[in-house]
Amino acid sequence: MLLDWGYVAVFAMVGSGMIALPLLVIWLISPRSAYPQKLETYESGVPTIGQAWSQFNVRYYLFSLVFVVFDVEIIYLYPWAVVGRQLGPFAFYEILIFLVILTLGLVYAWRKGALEWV
Amino acid sequence: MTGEAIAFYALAAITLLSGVIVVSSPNIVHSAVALVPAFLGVTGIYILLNAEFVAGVQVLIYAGAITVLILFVIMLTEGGTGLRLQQRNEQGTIGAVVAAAVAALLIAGATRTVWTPQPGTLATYTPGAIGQSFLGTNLLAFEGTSVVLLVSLIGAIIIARKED
Amino acid sequence: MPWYLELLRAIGGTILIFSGVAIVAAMFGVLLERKISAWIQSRLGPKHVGPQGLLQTIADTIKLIQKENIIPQNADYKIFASAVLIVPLAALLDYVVIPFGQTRWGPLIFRDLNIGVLFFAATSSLVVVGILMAGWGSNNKYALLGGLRSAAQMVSYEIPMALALITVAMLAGSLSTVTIVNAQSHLWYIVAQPIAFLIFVIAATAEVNRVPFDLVEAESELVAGYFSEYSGMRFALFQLGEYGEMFAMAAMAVTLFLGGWHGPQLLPPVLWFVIKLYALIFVFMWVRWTYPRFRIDQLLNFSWKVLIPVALANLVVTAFFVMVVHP
Amino acid sequence: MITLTHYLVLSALIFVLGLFAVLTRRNGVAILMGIELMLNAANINLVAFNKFVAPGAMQGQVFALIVITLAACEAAVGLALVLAAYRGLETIYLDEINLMKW
Repeated sequence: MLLDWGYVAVFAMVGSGMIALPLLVIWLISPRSAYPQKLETYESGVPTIGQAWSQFNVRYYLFSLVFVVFDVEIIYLYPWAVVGRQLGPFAFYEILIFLVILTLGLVYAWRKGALEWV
Repeated sequence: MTGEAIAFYALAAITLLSGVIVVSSPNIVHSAVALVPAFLGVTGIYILLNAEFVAGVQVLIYAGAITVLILFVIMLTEGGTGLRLQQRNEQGTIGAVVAAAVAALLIAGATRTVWTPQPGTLATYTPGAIGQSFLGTNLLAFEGTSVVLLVSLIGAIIIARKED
Repeated sequence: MPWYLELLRAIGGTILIFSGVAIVAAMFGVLLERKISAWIQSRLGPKHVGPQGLLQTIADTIKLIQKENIIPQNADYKIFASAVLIVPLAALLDYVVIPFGQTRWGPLIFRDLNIGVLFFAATSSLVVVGILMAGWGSNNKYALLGGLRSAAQMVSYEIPMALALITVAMLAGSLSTVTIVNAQSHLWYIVAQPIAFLIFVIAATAEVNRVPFDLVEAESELVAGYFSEYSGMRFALFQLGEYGEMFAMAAMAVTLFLGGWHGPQLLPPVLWFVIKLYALIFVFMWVRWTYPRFRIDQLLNFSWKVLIPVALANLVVTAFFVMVVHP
Repeated sequence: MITLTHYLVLSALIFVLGLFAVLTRRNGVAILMGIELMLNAANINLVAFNKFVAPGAMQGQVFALIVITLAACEAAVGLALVLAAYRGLETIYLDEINLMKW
């Protein structure tokens, strides 16, 4: 098993090297003729106004919140799916309780309008 | 040095270095981004400990979901406007002393205790085995987590939504 | 095998996959897209570089290498630069668990992990972090808006996709992709699970930010979305990530639903895999040049109020048949 | 040879980093990040004990999964609190949230 992950580690390391390689190449050969206007933030050609780092709407948070809860729910479904066939009906009823409880959460979020983009 | 030792020290170095950035960076966005290599280093540690499934979950939940949530909240609250603010409170020295004391205590405890392994061969921790355990021995904990998830979803929605 | 041979094998495999994806997915994929869009819109498309414009992307790459390397002065340099590494790397990590074919010595796969499907879901979720970093690091309003939209969209569609993955894993009783393909030697899962297949393909389209889910980089609204400020080779690396992710999603759909490398004995297994892969890629491109863009509320509603309930119901019904009717 | 002690020392160091962030950071989000680091350290302990002390059992990994779940819930609720504080008090710097101290 560790050998498998050794392969994955090599993949990640050699892979980052291969992605960094073209960046090194352009760093070596790319022309440099920077003048201030070129380094400005692009804003459709007019002078940039202010920073982009400002505050955004809370609705993005509500979606990622519901997402995190459901993502966590899903990690329990992976091991269940693998052994379900061996365990038979019992596994089905167990997961049904689990899913019903979480569906209540989805229904709540839906009814409360957390899934509305307003 | 064996391959395992090299891997352990490399992963420990990645985790601790990015942990130091998380703790000390004056830019909160840099802290949040440095969480990703820290979590990935811990993922590697899980793999060294034969916990493949936990490692996969660590990447999916921590690196893929919690980091995104944290980045969202940073962008929704102070964004880049917090760069000029003081990020550390006046307890810096006390905090360092307390942290060092706790570290000394924990390390002393960990190195001086003799752990006697229980008999038994190393189980194969496949996803299937974890599923068996969840649907068998740990069934109550498994169903309990669904209630915790439901409650925290409802609570977080109530807290985060504007009062209408 | 001694450790240095294993190491050489791993490095060789990595280089093979990376250059393969760069050439087959990114370079050829871009050309294919331009040709197909031209064909759908009754144009000719690139025609001058090489026979029938075949070398167009190579010419483009050479052009991009010569470009100046611009980093906006307001950008957060560290985050701006590391996002370029994360997005393509996360996209290419998907290929670790994709079985390309079957040879005499075993399946042709980089590594058959025990948690294959979960690994796929985990690495593709890392792309979101890279995109948010790109959007933030650029310090550009279009880029940040594109990055935020993209993150909201990608996380929303991750859940129906994972539910479809789990449905298939349940039928095969394993998370390993090779086992899943082997379980389809008689019956492809698209026959048993047409709904899961549809959900997977729709979610995959959204995950790779393509039309009709492309409001992340909607040209008419956001310039180029999260990579507005990236130029030259950095732009090319984002394209590599995007096309690499698209081909990875299509390859995963082939693996999970279309029987992977299985097919009549006429052709070698690898060729079957490639044929199915390109058929799916063609569908992706056809959709892109046919449908208009969703609005963001429609897009999120579609995931949370249609796809997720349907995927959950599909999962429960399948589980009922697998565990109660035929245990 | 990497033993249990190595893992325990590593997890102690990660835990202390998280603790330091919790004690000294002003930003609510940064404190939550410190808590995430501490939970990760606890998880390393759980999995390491599972492998070295009770090799036949499953409990360590199962509870590591449950801790990850709770960490996600904690992050969701904690960050919602930060957002609510930001909306109500216009700051996420916890030492400035001192209305109850008066």
